[in-house]
Order: sequence, then C-alpha cells, then structure tokens
Amino acid sequence: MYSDKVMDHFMNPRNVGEIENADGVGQVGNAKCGDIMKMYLKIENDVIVDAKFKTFGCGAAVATSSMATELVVGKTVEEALNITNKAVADALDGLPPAKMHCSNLAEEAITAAIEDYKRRNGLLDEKDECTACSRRCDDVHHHHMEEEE
Amino acid sequence: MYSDKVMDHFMNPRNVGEIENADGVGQVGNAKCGDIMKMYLKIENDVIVDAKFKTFGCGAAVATSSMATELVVGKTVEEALNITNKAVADALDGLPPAKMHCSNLAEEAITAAIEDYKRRNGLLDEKDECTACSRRCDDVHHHHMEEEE
Amino acid sequence: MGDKLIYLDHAATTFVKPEVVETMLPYFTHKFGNASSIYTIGRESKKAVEEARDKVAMALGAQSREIFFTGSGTEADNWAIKGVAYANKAKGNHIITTAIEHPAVLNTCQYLESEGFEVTYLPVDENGLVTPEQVAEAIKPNTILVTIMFANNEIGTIQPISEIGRVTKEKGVYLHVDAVQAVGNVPINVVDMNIDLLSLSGHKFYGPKGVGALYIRKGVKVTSFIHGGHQERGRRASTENVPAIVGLGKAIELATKNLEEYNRKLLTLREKTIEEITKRIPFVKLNGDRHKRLPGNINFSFEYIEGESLLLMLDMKGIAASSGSACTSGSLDPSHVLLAIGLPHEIAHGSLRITFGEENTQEDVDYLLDSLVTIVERLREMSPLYENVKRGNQNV
Amino acid sequence: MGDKLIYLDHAATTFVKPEVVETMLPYFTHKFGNASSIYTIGRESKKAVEEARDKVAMALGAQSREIFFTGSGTEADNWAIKGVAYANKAKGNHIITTAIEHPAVLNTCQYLESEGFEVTYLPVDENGLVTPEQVAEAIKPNTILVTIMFANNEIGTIQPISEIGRVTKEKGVYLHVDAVQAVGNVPINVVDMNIDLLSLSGHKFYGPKGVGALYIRKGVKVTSFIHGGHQERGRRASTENVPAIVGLGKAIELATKNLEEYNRKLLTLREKTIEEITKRIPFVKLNGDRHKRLPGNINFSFEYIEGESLLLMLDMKGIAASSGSACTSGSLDPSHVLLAIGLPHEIAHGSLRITFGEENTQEDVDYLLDSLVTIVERLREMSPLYENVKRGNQNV
Ligand SMILES: Cc1ncc(COP(=O)(O)O)c(C=O)c1O
Ligand SMILES: Cc1ncc(COP(=O)(O)O)c(C=O)c1O
Repeated sequence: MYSDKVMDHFMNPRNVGEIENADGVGQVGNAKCGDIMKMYLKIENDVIVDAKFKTFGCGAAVATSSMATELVVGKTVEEALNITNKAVADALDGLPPAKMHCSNLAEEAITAAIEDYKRRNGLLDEKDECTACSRRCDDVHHHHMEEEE
Repeated sequence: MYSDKVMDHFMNPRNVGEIENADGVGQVGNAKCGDIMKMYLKIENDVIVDAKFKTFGCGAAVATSSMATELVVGKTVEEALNITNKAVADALDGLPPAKMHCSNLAEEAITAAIEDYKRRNGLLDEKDECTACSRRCDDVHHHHMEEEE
Repeated sequence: MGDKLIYLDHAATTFVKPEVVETMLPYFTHKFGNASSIYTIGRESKKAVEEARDKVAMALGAQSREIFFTGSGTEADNWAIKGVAYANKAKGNHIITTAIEHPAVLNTCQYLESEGFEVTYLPVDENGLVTPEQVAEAIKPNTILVTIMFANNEIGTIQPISEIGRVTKEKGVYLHVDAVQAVGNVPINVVDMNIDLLSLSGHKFYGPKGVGALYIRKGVKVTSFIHGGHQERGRRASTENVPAIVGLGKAIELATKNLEEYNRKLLTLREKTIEEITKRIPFVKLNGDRHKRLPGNINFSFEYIEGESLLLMLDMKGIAASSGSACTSGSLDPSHVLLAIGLPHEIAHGSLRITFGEENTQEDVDYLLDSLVTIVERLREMSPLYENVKRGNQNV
Repeated sequence: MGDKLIYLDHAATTFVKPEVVETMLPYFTHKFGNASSIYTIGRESKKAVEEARDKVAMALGAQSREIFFTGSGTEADNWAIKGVAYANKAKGNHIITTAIEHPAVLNTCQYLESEGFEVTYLPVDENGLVTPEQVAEAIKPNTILVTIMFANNEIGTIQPISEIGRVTKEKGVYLHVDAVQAVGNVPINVVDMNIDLLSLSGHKFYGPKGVGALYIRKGVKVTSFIHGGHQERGRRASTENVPAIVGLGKAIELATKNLEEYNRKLLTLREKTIEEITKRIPFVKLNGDRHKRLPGNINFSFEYIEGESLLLMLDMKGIAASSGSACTSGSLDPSHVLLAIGLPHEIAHGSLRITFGEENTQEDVDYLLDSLVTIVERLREMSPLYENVKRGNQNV
C-alpha cells in the first residue's frame, strides 16, 4: 500500500509540533472528513526558516505533512507556493491513488499558512483569500474513482 | 448411489438372454427414453418356470430386470402380476429416487409378458390390453422431482 | 516490527484450523472427483459434500435438504434477498432491513430499490439495537421479506432474532438472517427462532474462504441466483467446491462442539480489555451494546485521532485490528454503522475494532493495552484537535 | 475394481497439481489475512491476489485491471450475461447464443427470456460448428450481446471465435466467450480475437475448484452481479478467496507455459484412441468435428447400448469417463449438445466422452481400448436392440 518512505515519514514524522510565535499558521481539512492539517511557519526575510505541523488523519496525511515541512524549509515564500501536491507525493516515492487527496491537503496547508503570513503583514490581495479550507469531503476524497469506471 | 445389491445384479445379471419358445414375451420402454426391457417367460400350468430378459438401459434398469426375473420364477401368473415395483426395488435394497422409474419398468415388463401369454392363450379381456408400453418418457422419468420443489 | 503477530481481527477473517486443512487436503489431490460424476471418485466427492451438509444442518437445527452451499457469505445474502424478492413479487415489493446491515445486504437492497422494490431501513438505537415492535410496525400488506443480521460485524450487537422471528411468523412474512458473524459464536436454532433463510460464511469460524451456505426453510419460495447445471438439487449451479465444502463442514462441527468453552474464553478477554481501556485511556467511548454483543467483539472510539493511523501504528507493533474510519472503509464516509448509532463523523473516524479468537491469550491483551496507551497518546500529541483539549477546552 | 484409477474425465474436473496446492497452503494457515485489511498480513494477501491477477491477464493477453475473480466459471457466465443484459437494456434486449452452450449459459439465457429479453439460439452443423455468417445474420438493431463458447465441453468442437469477433466488433455488439474448456488447452488472446468478456474456471486446468475469473474489456458496460463490499474494485463483492485465487494464478501460469507440449501429448493419445475405437468396435460414430476439437477430447456414440451402463462397467474396471445419456445428464433428455448435432435420442443415450489429461499414458489408452471392446460387446449382448442387428436387420 504505502511506500517505505511514506511509512518512514509516518512512523518518524519530522517537525511535529507547534511554533510558539509562528509568522504564519494555516489549518486545512475538516474533522468530519477525517483529516486536518495545521502548519506553522517561521519566516525571516521572506525565507521559511522553520516549519512544524500537527495532523489529524491517516498515514498518508501524516507523512505528507511531514514531507511538506521538510520541503518548505529554506525556500522563499514564493518558491514554497510553487510546491505542488505532485512534488510532495513524488518526494514520498508516490502515494496510492486513493490517497492522492492527502497530498492536495499538504499543498493547501502550505498555501494557507503563507496566506496567513501575508495577511498578517498586509501582503494579501482580497482576491487571493484562502479557498482551500472550505472544501467539502467529496472534493478531496477520490477513493472510488477507480471503481466507478 | 446404487446399493451393493443393485451393483451385483448389474455386474452379474441373472437370466440374461432369450427363451427360444417362450410362452409370453413383453417389451416395454422405448429407446428414445433410454430404456427398453424385454422379458421372456416360460409358463407351465399357470406357473412361471423360467424367465429371461434383455435390457437396454441404465444400471438400475439392468438390475431391476435381473431381479424381476428372479422374483417371478416359481410364482403363478396371478402372483407374478401382483409383484409391485416397490417389491422389486426393496429386493434390491432400494433404488435412488431418480431411478425409481426403472422399477416401474420391471413391473410393466412382467405385466406385458403375462398379457402376451394370456393373449396367445385367449385369456385376455379387451379392456386389459397393455397400457404400459406406450408411455411417454416424462411419464416414467422423474429425475427432477426432487429439484422442482 | 519483526515477525510478531497478535491477530485481533477475527471478524474480518480467521486462519483455517490445521485439522480443517487436513480434512480438505485429499480433495485437492487424489479425491478430486466431480461430485456430479457417477463413477467411484465422483461418488466419494458427493458423499463428502453430503456429510458436510449434514454437519451444517446439525449446527443450525435444520434439515440437510434445507442447506445449500454457496461461494461466499455475500453470495448467500444476495441469493436470499434477490431470490425471495423475485419469487414473491406477485405478493408484494416491500422489504424491511436495518440501517446497520453488512454491505452484502445493504447494497443488495439498494440494487433492488433501483429495480422497483421498496426498502425500509429501520433505524437502530444508540447501541445498535432494533426492536421487534419496530419490525411489526414496519410490516405492510406488500411486505415480503424482513432481513436482519444476527450480530453486527463492527460493533458486535446481537439483535433479538427470536422475538423478531415471532413477529414475522405471525405476520406471514419471510425472515432472512445474515448470521455470518454469529455462526460459531452464538447458539442458533433456525426452527426455534422461526428463521426462514440464514446466511453463513466459512472463513469466520476457522473454515476456508470462498465458501458459504444458505439455509432455506422447506417451502420458502426463492428463485435461483446462479443459473446453470443441476448442482445443489438444481438450485445453485457450479461444480461443487468439494474441498471447501468439506472444510466448512469440519469447521462448523468443531465450532459447535467447542462453543461454550470458546465463548467463555473470549468473554474473559473482552471484559478485561473493555475495563482496562476505559480505565487507562481518557476520551474513549465503547460502541455497541455493553452486554448484547458478540463475546469476542470490542469497538471503541478514541477521540481526536484517526483510525487508519491507529491501525498502522498497531501494525508496526505486530497487532492486527480494524477501524470504521473512512480511510479503511473504502468509501467517502466513516462506517455507516457508527453513524447509525449516532456518532458524529469525527468520532467515527477514530474507531478501533478488536475481535478476539481461538489463539489469543491474556498476554496478547496486556501487550495490546500497553501498545494502545502509547500509540493513542502519541497520535493525540500530533493531533491539532487535541491541543484545545489540553488547554481545557473540549469544544473543538 | 480395487484402487486402480484411470481418470479420463478431465473435462469434468482435474486434480490440483502438487505445486499448485503447495502455493495455496500458506494462505490457509499463517498467511490467512483478509486482502482488504490494511495491516501487514492483509497487504500480503492483497499482493498475492494481485500477482495472481497479473498471471491470468498475461495468459489471456489482457490487462490486469480487466480481470475479476469469481467463485466459479458458472458465476462468471451468469455475471457476464446478466451484467451486460441489464447494463445495456436501454440499447436493446436481444441476445444471441448457440444451441450447444453449457447450462451455465443456456439456463442464464432462459432466465433472461423469462425477464423479457429475447434470445436467439443459433443451430449448429453436424459437427457442432456455428459460422461467423450465422452470427452476422442474426444480429439485429436491438442485439446487445453475442455469447458463444470457445470449445464445447461434450464434443470438444472449437468455434471460429476470431472470425466471430470480427463480426461483433464491426457490428458494435459485445462478444462474451465461455472459455471454461478452452483455457489451458488452446492459445487465447482476447485482444487479437476481439473478445469483450471471457469466463474461465480454475478446476479445468489443474487449479482449484470454486474459483473462476471474468475478463471484462475496459469500457464494456456491465452491472455488478454479486453486490456487497468493495472487493474487486467494487465490482464483485465477497472476501477475496486468497488461497484459491493464488492457486488459479499458479495453475494458469503452468498451463500457459506447458501449452504446446501438453497439446502434443494429448493429441497423440486422442488420435490413437479415435483410430483404434473406429477400427475395433462396429456401429460407432465420432461426435464433434474431426479436427477442430480440443486436443484431449473424444466423444463416441456406441449404438444399441446406454451410456450409464457403459460408465458403470468402465468404473468397475477403474476407468472414469462421462456420457451424455439422460441417466447421467440429470435431465429427462440426453445431452442437448448431441441432439443439436442431429443425433437421434437412442444414439445420444449411448455416448461416451473421454477427455485426456496430464497424467494419462499410452498404457491407459491400451487398457481403455481393451476394456471398451469387452464391455461394449457385453452390453450389446444384453441389449434387445442388438438382437435384430445380429439377425442382419439394422432397422430397429
Ligand atoms: C455480517 C456479514 N455479512 C456478510 C459478510 C460477507 O461474507 P463474505 O465476505 O464471506 O462474502 C460478512 C463478512 O465479510 C459479514 O461480516
Ligand atoms: C463450457 C463450460 N462452461 C461453464 C462451466 C461451469 O464451470 P464451473 O463448474 O466451474 O462453474 C463448465 C464446467 O463445468 C464448462 O465446461
């Protein structure tokens, strides 16, 4: 089911926790759907210097959260915004098809945290306001895709 | 499936053959249905002194023919007419339900041979004329009885 | 992880007992004859099949000719429900079931709805119980079938089948019981309980997978489901699966013989585990009836964590268990059973089912409990939902 | 009789090869996990199932995701035919098949007739063949399915499936092929042959009973037949029968690998037997096409005798074979196949089917021939129909 890399990031997740005075905090997902990711970023001079997360969710959700925090650290805010869900999944040696939505969640968590950072710093256009957080379960879940052919 | 007695009468049938100058010969069944019994009787002073048969048919048909010839010898004509299909089957330690029709055939073969004897000797009422020989296959076959409950 | 395996998912499937495998083996190799063939090795197969049928009948208090072998519990459910529906559609088109049936029943009912049948899904109480009164009230002049499971596969709740059987008998409506989880765990007598049709599956009581049986009380009108040759007295076609049928027969015989002792053993493990989890882990809830439940079944919700993560961590410790989380249910939603007993989605996602069996010991329970305490704590530490709890605010 | 067994009924069923049993065994005992469970032993089962699926796909030239495991060849036939019928009834309600299909197909078609579908049963010629032209002519605007067997189970006749596939493809009608007798005996490629659905069954090629598979070409519209859980990608519910599926995979792999050699071996036995029977026994007739037939299949009618008697006498000599006699067909009439190729009832009753396999030898053939000569003579001596023949009058 899961690659060794996913299992490693699930069993030994990097950067679990909170950042006390985070510069941006984003939470996506929803408990009803069974996954919530909360991402904390420390940003200095437009560069992400630390990232931590808390996740309620399945193995893939935890592993993508862990991987996402590893990927963003050291990147500029704009670089971080360009991290795609595919990049997160690839870095984990792939995810099972039914679990790809978890990598969406990671991408969205990064976006949400950065938006929070921008909002706090008055860098946000109205129209960029976070759209990721309000999705319904069936937007992100695609377990049955395969079966409905 | 078959009792040991049936198998014995099938593998070592008694009285197979023809009687040259038989006093009564009866043939019942029909090749289309897969079984024909031909019974030869030698009758002296109203007593059956010899019986032989030829049968085209399944194991039960052969065994019931064999048993029927054993049962009739030594009996009077009237006694022989009273031999029921159940008696033939019982003498063989029973028959599988799907094969009970074969014991009907044996009873009918006895009846037909005796009718022939009576006819030759002017002992037959018109109304007694053999009815056994003209049955259709599904009158005598009941393979599916069980299954159609 | 290593090779340690503490298997606590006997409701999902069981290993096949060595003595059952033993009885099956010759039928793969030298006793391989087709049970419908008339020569010696065919007749030997037939005899073995009929002996197995006798054993199943014996275990249920049925007659042998009322037992029909199938390829699975699911097939038995499909056959019973579709078979009664199509055979009795002149009489009516209404079927009654419950909201917490196995998908084998629920999806079959939904299929029949798409074919023009009307289905009532009875709600259950917070413990997963339906009442005979609910059934009686739901029966209408056009009702042809009530189909209710004996025991639930997730929360273990045992329904009042005898009482429901009295209702259906009185009202002249057929009663089908999915007893896949019950057979081998609870005493069943189809006559005393007025059951008209009953499904079972071999792999839930140490028999092989891929074989089940349907009990059809003599006289019940059911159309065939799998059409073809004249096997199973013309009612279920397919070359008889002799080894599996023989294995099913042996397994049900063993299960019936050992039932009391087995029950006692499982009950001890169950009670200890429920007690300890409740004592050692906060924010938990036992799902299913506290007492009217399968002797080996435990189902807990652990708030603030998600079931798949829990299972994976248990797996890394060599413990195999199951969950009603959406991630493991194969659907968008968490278990329909947990939702039907009133759990909110987020709590349903955090459920854990433990089902004990034959080989489990007190040590397994101790190991499970220690592992569970650590893992639940660890996952909660990782959970954004738990932050607020720790801050004394439980309204997340 | 004793313990001698010369098994000449491989079309009825085969023994399971030792190496196949070997691969199955662990999945009964320590690798017993439910393939839908997410923990380690569940994932191992899943992996085993997927490897078996790959092997079946490979053997047919299909993709793995086009293979669905079932509980038998009969279930695969039922699913294919009912599934296409119900899924496509908006398009039409006409199905084409042949008069000599297996009951798994024929009775399913008859059931569909009772449900309002229209079925054309194509007649066959005296060798049991249908032509692509017959199929083309029978196709109407409301035709949704053509279902034709690859090779006949009684007379071994092999149909021109490739040519029929060209017709159905051109006309845009689905083609289902019951290949239960063909798989493991004849090379098959579903893509080259334009087959849309194909049924197979494990126990015809030294795999286990109670497991089959349905190939469904990607894009073909088929409803589910067994409803329930989400196994087989949501299309065929029931806990995966892991040991049997693994055994099927191994068996099809072995069969495909050894196909040429196996064919050559069977052909030699077949040709020798046909030649000798024709030479040594009068009043016989070979049923089925002389050349377009399964390499291991022989079907003779022996005039003036009845098949069950013949089988029983062979059985007493330790020889297992089969017949189309009513007494062994389980119905009122002799084999529908023999009637369809034009045999009168009385000749059909006297048929004998011999199907060679893996373990048969030249000595088996010699023993069979000697036994057959004696037995046929003996039964004829006992037959009232033969009297006339001996008297020189063959018009009985
Ligand atoms: C209550 C219940 N019904 C039906 C089934 C289906 O049985 P099977 O998987 O053998 O088809 C199961 C188990 O899977 C079950 O627990
Ligand atoms: C041509 C054909 N189709 C279908 C079947 C049914 O297969 P099974 O008995 O495995 O269900 C058989 C054999 O019995 C067969 O020979």
